[in-house]
Amino acid sequence: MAVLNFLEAVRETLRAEMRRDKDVWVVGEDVGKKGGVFGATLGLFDEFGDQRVQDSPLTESAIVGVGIGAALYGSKPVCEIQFADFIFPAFNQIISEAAKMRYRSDGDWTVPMVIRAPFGGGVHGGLYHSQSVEQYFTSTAGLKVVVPSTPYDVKGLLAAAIRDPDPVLFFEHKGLYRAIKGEVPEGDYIIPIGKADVKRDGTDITVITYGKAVHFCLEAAEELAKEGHSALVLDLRTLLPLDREAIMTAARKTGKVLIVHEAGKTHGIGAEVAALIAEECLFDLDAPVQRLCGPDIPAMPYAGPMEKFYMLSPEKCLEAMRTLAQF
Amino acid sequence: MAVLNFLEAVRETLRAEMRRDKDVWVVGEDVGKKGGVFGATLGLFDEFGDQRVQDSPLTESAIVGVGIGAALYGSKPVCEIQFADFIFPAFNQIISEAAKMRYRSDGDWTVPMVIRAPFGGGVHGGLYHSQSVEQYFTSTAGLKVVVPSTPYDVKGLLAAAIRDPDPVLFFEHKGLYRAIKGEVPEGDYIIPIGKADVKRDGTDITVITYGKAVHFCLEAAEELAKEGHSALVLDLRTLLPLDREAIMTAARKTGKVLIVHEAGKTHGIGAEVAALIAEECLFDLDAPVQRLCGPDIPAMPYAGPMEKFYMLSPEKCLEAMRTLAQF
Amino acid sequence: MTANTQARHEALGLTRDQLLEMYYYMLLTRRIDERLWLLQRGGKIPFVISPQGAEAAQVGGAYAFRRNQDWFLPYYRDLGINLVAGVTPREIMLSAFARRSDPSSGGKQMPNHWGNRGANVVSGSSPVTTQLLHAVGIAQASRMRGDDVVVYTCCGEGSANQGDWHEALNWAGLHNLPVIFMVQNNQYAISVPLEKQVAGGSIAARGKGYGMPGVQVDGTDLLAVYEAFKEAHDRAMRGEGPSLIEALCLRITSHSSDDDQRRYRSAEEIEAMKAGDPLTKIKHYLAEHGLLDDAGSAEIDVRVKAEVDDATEWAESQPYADPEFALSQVYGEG
Amino acid sequence: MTANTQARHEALGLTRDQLLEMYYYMLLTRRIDERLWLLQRGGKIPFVISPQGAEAAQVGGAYAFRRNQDWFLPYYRDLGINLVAGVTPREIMLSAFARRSDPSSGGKQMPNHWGNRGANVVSGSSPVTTQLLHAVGIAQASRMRGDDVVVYTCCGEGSANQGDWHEALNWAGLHNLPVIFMVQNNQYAISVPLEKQVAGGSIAARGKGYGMPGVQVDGTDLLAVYEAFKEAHDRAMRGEGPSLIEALCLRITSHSSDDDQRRYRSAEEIEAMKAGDPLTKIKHYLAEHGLLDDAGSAEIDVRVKAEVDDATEWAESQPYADPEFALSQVYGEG
Ligand SMILES: Cc1ncc(C[n+]2csc(CCOP(=O)(O)OP(=O)(O)O)c2C)c(N)n1
Ligand SMILES: Cc1ncc(C[n+]2csc(CCOP(=O)(O)OP(=O)(O)O)c2C)c(N)n1
Ligand SMILES: [Mg+2]
Ligand SMILES: [Mg+2]
Repeated sequence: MAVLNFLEAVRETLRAEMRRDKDVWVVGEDVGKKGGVFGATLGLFDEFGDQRVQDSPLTESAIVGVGIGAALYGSKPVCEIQFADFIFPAFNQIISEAAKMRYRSDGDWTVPMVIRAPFGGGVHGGLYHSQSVEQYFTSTAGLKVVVPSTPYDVKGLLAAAIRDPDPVLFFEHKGLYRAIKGEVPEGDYIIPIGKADVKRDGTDITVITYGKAVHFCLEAAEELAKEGHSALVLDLRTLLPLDREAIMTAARKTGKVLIVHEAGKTHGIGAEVAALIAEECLFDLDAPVQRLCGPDIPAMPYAGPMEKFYMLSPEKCLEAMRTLAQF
Repeated sequence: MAVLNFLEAVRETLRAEMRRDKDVWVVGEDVGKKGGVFGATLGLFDEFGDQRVQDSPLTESAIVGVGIGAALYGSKPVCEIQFADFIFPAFNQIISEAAKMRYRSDGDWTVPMVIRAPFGGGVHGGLYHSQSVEQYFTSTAGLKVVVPSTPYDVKGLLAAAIRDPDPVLFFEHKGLYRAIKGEVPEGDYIIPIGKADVKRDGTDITVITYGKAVHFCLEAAEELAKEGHSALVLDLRTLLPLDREAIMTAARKTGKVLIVHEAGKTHGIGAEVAALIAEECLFDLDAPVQRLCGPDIPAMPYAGPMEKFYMLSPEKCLEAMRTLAQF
Repeated sequence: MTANTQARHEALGLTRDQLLEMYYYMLLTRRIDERLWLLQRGGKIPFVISPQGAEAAQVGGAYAFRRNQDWFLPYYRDLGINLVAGVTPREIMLSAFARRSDPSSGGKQMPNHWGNRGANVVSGSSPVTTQLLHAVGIAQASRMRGDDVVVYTCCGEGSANQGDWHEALNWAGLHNLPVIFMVQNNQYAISVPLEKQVAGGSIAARGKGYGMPGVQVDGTDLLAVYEAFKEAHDRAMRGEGPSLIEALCLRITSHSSDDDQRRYRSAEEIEAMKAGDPLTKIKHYLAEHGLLDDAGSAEIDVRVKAEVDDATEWAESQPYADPEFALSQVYGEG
Repeated sequence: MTANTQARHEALGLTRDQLLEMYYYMLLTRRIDERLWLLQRGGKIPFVISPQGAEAAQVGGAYAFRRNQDWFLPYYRDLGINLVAGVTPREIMLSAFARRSDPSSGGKQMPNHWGNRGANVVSGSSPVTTQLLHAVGIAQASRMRGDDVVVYTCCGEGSANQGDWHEALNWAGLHNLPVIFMVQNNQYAISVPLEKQVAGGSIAARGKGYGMPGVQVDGTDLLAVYEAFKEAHDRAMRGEGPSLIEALCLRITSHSSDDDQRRYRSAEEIEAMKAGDPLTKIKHYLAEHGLLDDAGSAEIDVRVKAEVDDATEWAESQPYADPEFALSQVYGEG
């Protein structure tokens, strides 16, 4: 058992999977000698060489498109998009090709590929280095979308993603990279994609969240407990396919649901979670389904005060949780 | 007052706007001599010439990107994407540039542009000529997303879109082009973007829908009336920004809501509508919020029986409406 | 022909049998397509998009590849490529009729969106030029495994202006990958003519900017195409990297069954294409060189017709997938 | 220099005053950037990305354009372009400090994401090469209105491999638009060297494939750059269409304040750049031609320093926008 930070968990899982399966390779901008702009692939170039840790040209559509081709041939590319904000040039390859390949070929051709991308704000990144982009992908069946929140989850979920037979988008909140440390077992393990995780059990309110917000909500839940309210915190972990059962169970348990995410509220992930609850658990509810999310603006601004205004925080979570608990 | 079909309403509105404002021009694949693959621009080339009705090369990112540039200079491009399925190569230009220009420049630079695209299935188009793509755009503040359902609405909404100071995505269900005719007043009028429309008033259930499904629901509502249940049919018309007031009013009126759209259910437009209702109208509800949508598959299949299986129909709508009415 | 001048096909190392086989494939390509138009006009299938005018480019190109070893990422007109790669007329017809046993997609995809695992023909989509990047990825992965594979991929001249086209050629050039990029330049992208698509007018001229040869060839001349591809294929096998081949083709039909080219092409222009018909040209060559007499020609006609008849009838009699098949193959088994 | 040989700047029609102004802008560019690094190291601003090694390319290029008439769509290193276009040091500093009165964005955008309505500098984003298409659209719209406008746009050599780059050059070529595409080739895209970015190694070689001149120029040589741009600008004004100019530059600093180039460049390689520093070169030229003596040089140094000091102090003292300003300018007033 080692204590790793979130970024180290990414790197060590990549290393372990590359050692385990020689078909696994990494490709993206600056992943080679530099080891990635965040250091996620640091040292892998020395161990695996310039083919398996491949610097790509500055072309996201090609990173994904070449990855798809390689996957069609049977190899297992792990594509890195330098910032999630730069995934849009590859959107056509992801939506039209990766997501539809198995379906359109009746299973003859498949795309066992992972696309990793750091996302999220609060790092002085401005509009184009702060976005949450998960909601652009979750309406596309054929894709899987995973967002881990702890080093332990990173390892189990990234290993599962790499071994998955279908394309998996793996979004890493860059605000967690160095901020979050945790125990990571040394041996091989998998966390199944499509399963949510109760990160804290509780009885009064249910908080459904993912990514960095998990930590804010857990911190807020501690505070809330001191005020006498018990919060269940469900970490979705996978956004597509959603763990419908876990959501319904958690919602029914307390009858009061708050959904929290950093991405903008309207037409965000929380919308589907709330809709599912409104469809399946209506008569178990004791309060309107609440959402605490980023504001509906084009992207996160740069200047400190505005960035802070955008970002979630334990305080903002606590306030929303308290209001719901007192409803 | 003339009776036009849906396609003619598009064409005549383009013509009127181009006559009205010489800064308005049309650009896209085959929009010139051929008049567009569906004929939306037929005859405009002869009237306005090859600059204002401009055949583009086969490059969607450029159609939108050049359109953005032209809009920055003060002209008003109406970009045609030949099929909505082919809008993805332009995704980066739409999300990163068009949507964020006003915001990021503090209003100094703006993109008064329209992007028209035919969408939707039931026309033997298979995976890549049938998709509904609206849900890919609705989480991006800065954009507006409009989906008209009648020739009357086409004229008022397309004129509004062209005169709008911000980028508007205008999605036309290609299954309506020749199938739907209607009265269109000859004079100039505008239908405000952001306003939903009660297409049929009713008291027992509320059906919230848009696009081609509006017609299925209206037909089903006629049948349902014969069975003694009165359905209110709300046509959203604009998906971003949503008409929250109209949705809440319609939901509260009957307490029973069914949301209908052709696009896949999970993380679709209906999710936000349901979430809004679960957040704002929970105690007015007499039944779970229902959704009748396309299946959660990568896209619509081609062979007749599978395509039919995918598509909505008056019968499918009637069944869902009847079940809700009887709840 | 004088006795001591080597015929062009001989100079290229092609035997009479090989040449006749190429002719057979060209004819088969044409006749299948003609049948598809009939079926479409008769309401039996909704859609046709045609290789007519590109048969020499396709068959001449494909013939330089190794069946069951090389890989193919064709575009929607590439019927001839598929046939030479080993896809059968029955399989083509199954996909035209969208039947359950269509090997491309079980009827999920439109016709001409081929895919055939057995023949190394990779599943294709509609958005143009996405497959060029897949071709590059396949070349890269096969090289990593040490496999001896050359990859064919193709698109039209209009499509060659898409961003993915640029990114694919650049990537292949960087890694010196064994990919042959063909552009079938038939002067039109639906209604938009070459001069509104390709700045400067030459696709081949772009090769240099990616550090690879860019060759323009008469795509109606079977042997010229074969020669260009043979050379490119040899280069690829020698590890000398990718090639770009622009084949000047004709588009004899309208863009597809949804189009009417008389709206944007003059009657004279359409008429003028007859003279350049690649089938006429190869027939002329065969006759000129005494390689195929009338009887032999009629025999091939009969054989091709029988195959097309058989494929059509058989495929039409096959069942559709059940409606619920629409829900299948979204995800694999973990 | 011999008396009867015309100096290079004179041959180009540049007066001494003009040349000194160009030198001033180069120095201003360098000094502002150096100050930004100090501010970043001191924790006053979070981020710097640098024009060092490209000052000659930027100032020489920009100098061929007409201020307040031509349009500019620069990339993040193009500080020199902005200054010559008329953006003031104070405005630059406002954006570095992300203050409310930053003319680019009111503090919403990162530094170097310039936009300046008054100077015809169009708002830029981070995803590379999107602005090339905007440049083309601006050229197209201005021509439709009959306006006399030439458009500058630029990116790095790594970025020139993006799809949008291809689509932009092709479109400009098709319509013969007055756009000058510069690529500042500094041999690296963050850590990825030219040979892993540009197949064939030459951006200029791509011009031909778009029917436009592709010119490679020493981007550390102010006058060579000016000459290439002047010619391209003249061509554009004569209606002869777009040009592609590849300027070979240096990247003296790390990619940005988030990068450390010692991880992927040798110490010798980094050291070797000093010899080619464009500022050293132009100073040498000025001295050699007796255009600037030590006193004159010191005077410019003082003037530039005073401007940088003033801009820094003033900008730092300006207020941030209120937090709720984050909600502004999502949509306009219908
Ligand atoms: C990305 C994309 N945009 C638009 C289309 C619609 N479309 C299909 S074929 C075609 C023209 C293709 O022309 P060209 O590349 O010259 O090939 P050709 O059909 O002439 O062989 C168009 C515009 C498409 N399939 N994909
Ligand atoms: C689409 C996109 N992908 C990735 C990035 C991240 N990024 C910023 S600058 C850069 C390297 C650019 O290199 P080059 O084009 O050579 O310009 P230079 O910085 O060397 O001047 C990268 C990868 C980006 N800004 N946009
Ligand atoms: Mg063509
Ligand atoms: Mg560079």
